[in-house]
Amino acid sequence: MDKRRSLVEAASLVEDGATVAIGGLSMNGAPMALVREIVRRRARDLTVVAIVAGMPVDWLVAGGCVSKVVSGLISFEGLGLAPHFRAAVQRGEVEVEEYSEHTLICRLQAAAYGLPFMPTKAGLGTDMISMHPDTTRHEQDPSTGEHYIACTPLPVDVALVHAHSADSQGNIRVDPKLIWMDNEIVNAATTTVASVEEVLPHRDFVAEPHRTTYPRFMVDAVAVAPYGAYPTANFPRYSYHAQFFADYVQATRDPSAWAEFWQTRVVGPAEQGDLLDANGGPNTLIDIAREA
Amino acid sequence: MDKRRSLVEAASLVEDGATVAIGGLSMNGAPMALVREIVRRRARDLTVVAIVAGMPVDWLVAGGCVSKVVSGLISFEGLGLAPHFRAAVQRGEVEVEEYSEHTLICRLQAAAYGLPFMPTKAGLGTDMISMHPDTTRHEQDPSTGEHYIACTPLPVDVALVHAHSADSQGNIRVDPKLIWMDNEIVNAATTTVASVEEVLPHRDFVAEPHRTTYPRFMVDAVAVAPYGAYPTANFPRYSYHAQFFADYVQATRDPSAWAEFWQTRVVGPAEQGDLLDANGGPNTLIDIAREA
Amino acid sequence: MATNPTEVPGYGCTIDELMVVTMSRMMGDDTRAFNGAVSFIPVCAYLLARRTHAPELVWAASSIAIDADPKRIPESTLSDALWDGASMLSNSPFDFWAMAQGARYNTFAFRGAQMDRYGNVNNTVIGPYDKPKVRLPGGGGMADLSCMIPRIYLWSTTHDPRTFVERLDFRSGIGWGDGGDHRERLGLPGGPQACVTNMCVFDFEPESKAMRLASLHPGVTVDDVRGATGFDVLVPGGEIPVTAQPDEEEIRLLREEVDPTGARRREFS
Amino acid sequence: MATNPTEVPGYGCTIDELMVVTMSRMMGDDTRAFNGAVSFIPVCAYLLARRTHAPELVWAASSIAIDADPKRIPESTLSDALWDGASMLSNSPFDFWAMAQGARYNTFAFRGAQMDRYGNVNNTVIGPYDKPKVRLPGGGGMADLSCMIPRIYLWSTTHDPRTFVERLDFRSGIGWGDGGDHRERLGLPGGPQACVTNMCVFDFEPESKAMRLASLHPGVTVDDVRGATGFDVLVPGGEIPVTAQPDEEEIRLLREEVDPTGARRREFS
Repeated sequence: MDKRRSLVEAASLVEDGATVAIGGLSMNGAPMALVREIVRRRARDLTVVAIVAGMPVDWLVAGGCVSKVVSGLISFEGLGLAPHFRAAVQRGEVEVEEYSEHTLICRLQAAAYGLPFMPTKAGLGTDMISMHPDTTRHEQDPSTGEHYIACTPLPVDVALVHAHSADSQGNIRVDPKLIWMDNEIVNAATTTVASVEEVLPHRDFVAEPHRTTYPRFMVDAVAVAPYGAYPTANFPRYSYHAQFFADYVQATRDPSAWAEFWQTRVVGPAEQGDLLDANGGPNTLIDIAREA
Repeated sequence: MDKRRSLVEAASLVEDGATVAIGGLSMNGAPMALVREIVRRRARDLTVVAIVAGMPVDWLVAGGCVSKVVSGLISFEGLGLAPHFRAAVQRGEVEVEEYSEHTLICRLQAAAYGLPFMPTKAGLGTDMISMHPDTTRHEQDPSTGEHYIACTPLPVDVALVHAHSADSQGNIRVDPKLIWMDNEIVNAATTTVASVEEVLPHRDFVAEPHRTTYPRFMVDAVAVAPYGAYPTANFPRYSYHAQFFADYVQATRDPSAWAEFWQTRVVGPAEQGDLLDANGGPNTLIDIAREA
Repeated sequence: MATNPTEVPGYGCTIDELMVVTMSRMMGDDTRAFNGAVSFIPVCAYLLARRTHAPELVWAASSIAIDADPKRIPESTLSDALWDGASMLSNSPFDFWAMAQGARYNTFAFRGAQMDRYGNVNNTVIGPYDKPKVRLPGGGGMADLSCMIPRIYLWSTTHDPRTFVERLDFRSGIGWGDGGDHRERLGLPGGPQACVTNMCVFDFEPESKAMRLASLHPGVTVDDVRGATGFDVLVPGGEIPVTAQPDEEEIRLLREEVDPTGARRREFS
Repeated sequence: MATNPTEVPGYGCTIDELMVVTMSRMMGDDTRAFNGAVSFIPVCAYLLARRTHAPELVWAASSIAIDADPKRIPESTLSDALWDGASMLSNSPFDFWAMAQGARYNTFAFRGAQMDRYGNVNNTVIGPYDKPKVRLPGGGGMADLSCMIPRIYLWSTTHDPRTFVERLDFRSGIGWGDGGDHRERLGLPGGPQACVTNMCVFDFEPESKAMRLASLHPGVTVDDVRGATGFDVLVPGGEIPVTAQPDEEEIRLLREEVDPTGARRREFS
């Protein structure tokens, strides 16, 4: 079965009102090309699950697509706070259901594994647990009295991940297999949509099958998106674009500057090449190339 | 810190009475060279944890080293049952604490993760659970009523694994990273001893760090043992030696044939080269080489 | 090592081949299967189905090597010789068990030294557990996968009263449990769909979940099955169909491409 | 972007450098550390300790890249630019979280927008959770790792009453909890060992587990610390020592090798 789709088609699998989980971690490996298409088609009322993220959540919030964020941490790290996320939460427009990373992983695992809960010591004695006693229950083991947190299932409608390559059947390589918590969202999701830097012949997957990360039957659509994680990184091919983050934060300080920035440098460009062109073109590609 | 040891030194980390977990799966990747040294030094009263295994357990039982086997499955598959294991259990000399694969994995994970238990649906409604209600407790989730099995920790003193390569500091590569359940025993163990096909310069690990499987601080001793999984396989370098399994099973049918087989083809040979020499030499190496 | 299985009268094939083809036809494009140890018949069945009517079928050789296409079937169905042509080698605890628990795989076949009317199996001991008459290999992943995977298929190459028993000495893997809605009450998905033996095919009666005669292999009578089965066999009214004949092409593919060295006959030793 | 931290009078270094060196000296050959986001000071401390007195120290850059030796420290301490020279890139859920849960790592450093006397931290919200005055990034892995890792180190580059508060608006990560034996009662290992600020070093009084003044940076008085701290600071009797002076070699290594681009100063913006 040929799983290849255009970015527009792939992004359309995220329906309004869906719970969508976003891969990557902080400045690394976010499925930005897919996120951009979701913003461009003006999706609404999404619940966004993002364990540790920044730019993809800020784009979705800036685009008015989000009603709730289920997350461990949202920031641009040393490059600033995620400005639209922060402002929307402070205005009460976006709800944040905050978990810690591991309780979120455990909730995704419980959903993926069909279990009533996954146990962890994570979060004991913190407000992260007392805040949602139904989904992260503080329990004691009946036999030993040991304290633990029972993390209940968090089902996901669509997982969005960015990877290095795919074959036409939907086998996916993250290469090297540094998958952050992407496996957790793919395992928990009903539908998985992957963007990839390139499509390779199926025979390449057969030649080195240990490099395959997700098998075809767990992947529903594959969209080719060169530099599809831009402005985040795709290790080891390219790094994040620090200048984009700086310009982005700067632009949010002035509404008219922001409107132009958003139009010309985020949502306006039609294709991936246009997006890169609008953000410095070849000089940017040279800038984000990793040193060998 | 230089973690390199001789096979004899490395095997001596398994003390009499210890709980020792054995890596590999069935005909694949068992740490046979280490097991052989344990047999040769006449270790006693071991509790052997082996999720799915055959030959390593049969050697340890034949050598009189074992009082208990904690396992999911012990056989030579299409090549027969593990004859000494079977006979010793039927004579009541070796106790078997049988679990299913996943409940055993969960027990090891609970030990590794410092949790009172790990939950699974595995084993519900089977005698595998009713047999040891203290370590695999049938529970119901208080919130949903869902049934699950709470698998309690199974601590391990020493994990024995065979891998492809190491550096002198004890970083280990299983390459490709097809680790069966080896990670579970390494994570659960106080001490990890690895045999490896070869030691590589540290710079090779730095050049391709994504290929490292266990970091130096989880490994206590590394012993070089070329063909250290023989007569089991070390994918993709060599396959199991079917003829050895057949000869072994045949020899057990006659006590005098067995005594000679055991001496000349298992415990007698001094070094790895001698062992291979006693089992067909270069013809065997050609026989077990995998087709490209 | 392996004795030759008997000819199936009039079908131009042997009983192992009829069993493989029969099981193969139970699989479809939506089958996502894997195999454990000593599973020659189902491995042949998956490979054959993929070559005939179910090209999209997923099979993970040894639970590891997804979409493998081996040149031959080796003595161990957990062996790397089974992995050639795979498009993914999965990492056991992290990939395989995650997928099995989540029922990303939906099909598993197992056999046992003993089997009861509800398709529960024993591969642990004959006799008392602590002092067994025969120590068997052990249940392995049976207890796990019989709880995780919705479509369970059973097979046996030794249809006799020692195998098909009134009461198991040990329940290593669960079929329909105590029958009726037992699986459902435990929250377990699906259950056994069929049992293919060297004499017949059983399905399971929808209410009681007991084994029921579905078809007889050529030359086998209802009384033969009754005599070879240690529990009362449910026999539906009317004519019992004869197990369908394999096509010539199925037999050719099995003999020439799927299993040219006849590994499937190892189950008849 | 980053303001220049102040000079430490008489020490020939700036306050960021004194903090790094002070934290570095708390580490040993048995330290097995990793770092999260925005952790410039501890990352510098681990790298410096490995170059001076603790060559066997383990540090996993971004919790991923074990034994990394980066050429420079980038804007993100979760960035791949931090991974150069690593001997292992670990897979996050399967390797890292297994090792963290099992306390194979034993050292973690974190800071928060608010910190209380027991070393609990808030990085979630200022004001009420549902309608915050300031929405902070979130706790990330704080709640997890503060429960899993026995040796916790805290730091703050903004020692003032808004940071060191009587009562957190939200407890994102646990230090000594409610003090005393609270961690022990919850079954949590170890607890906070020290807190290094831009004014002083705190340790924790063994019984109450409350922050206690351990040393003052040059030019800082006990009253300065009291005035900058929103809770009552425990001050032991006798002379409070001055935080030890960095060696010239430590400062040289930090400036020239560990952090030549001065990423550590980002924490003083």
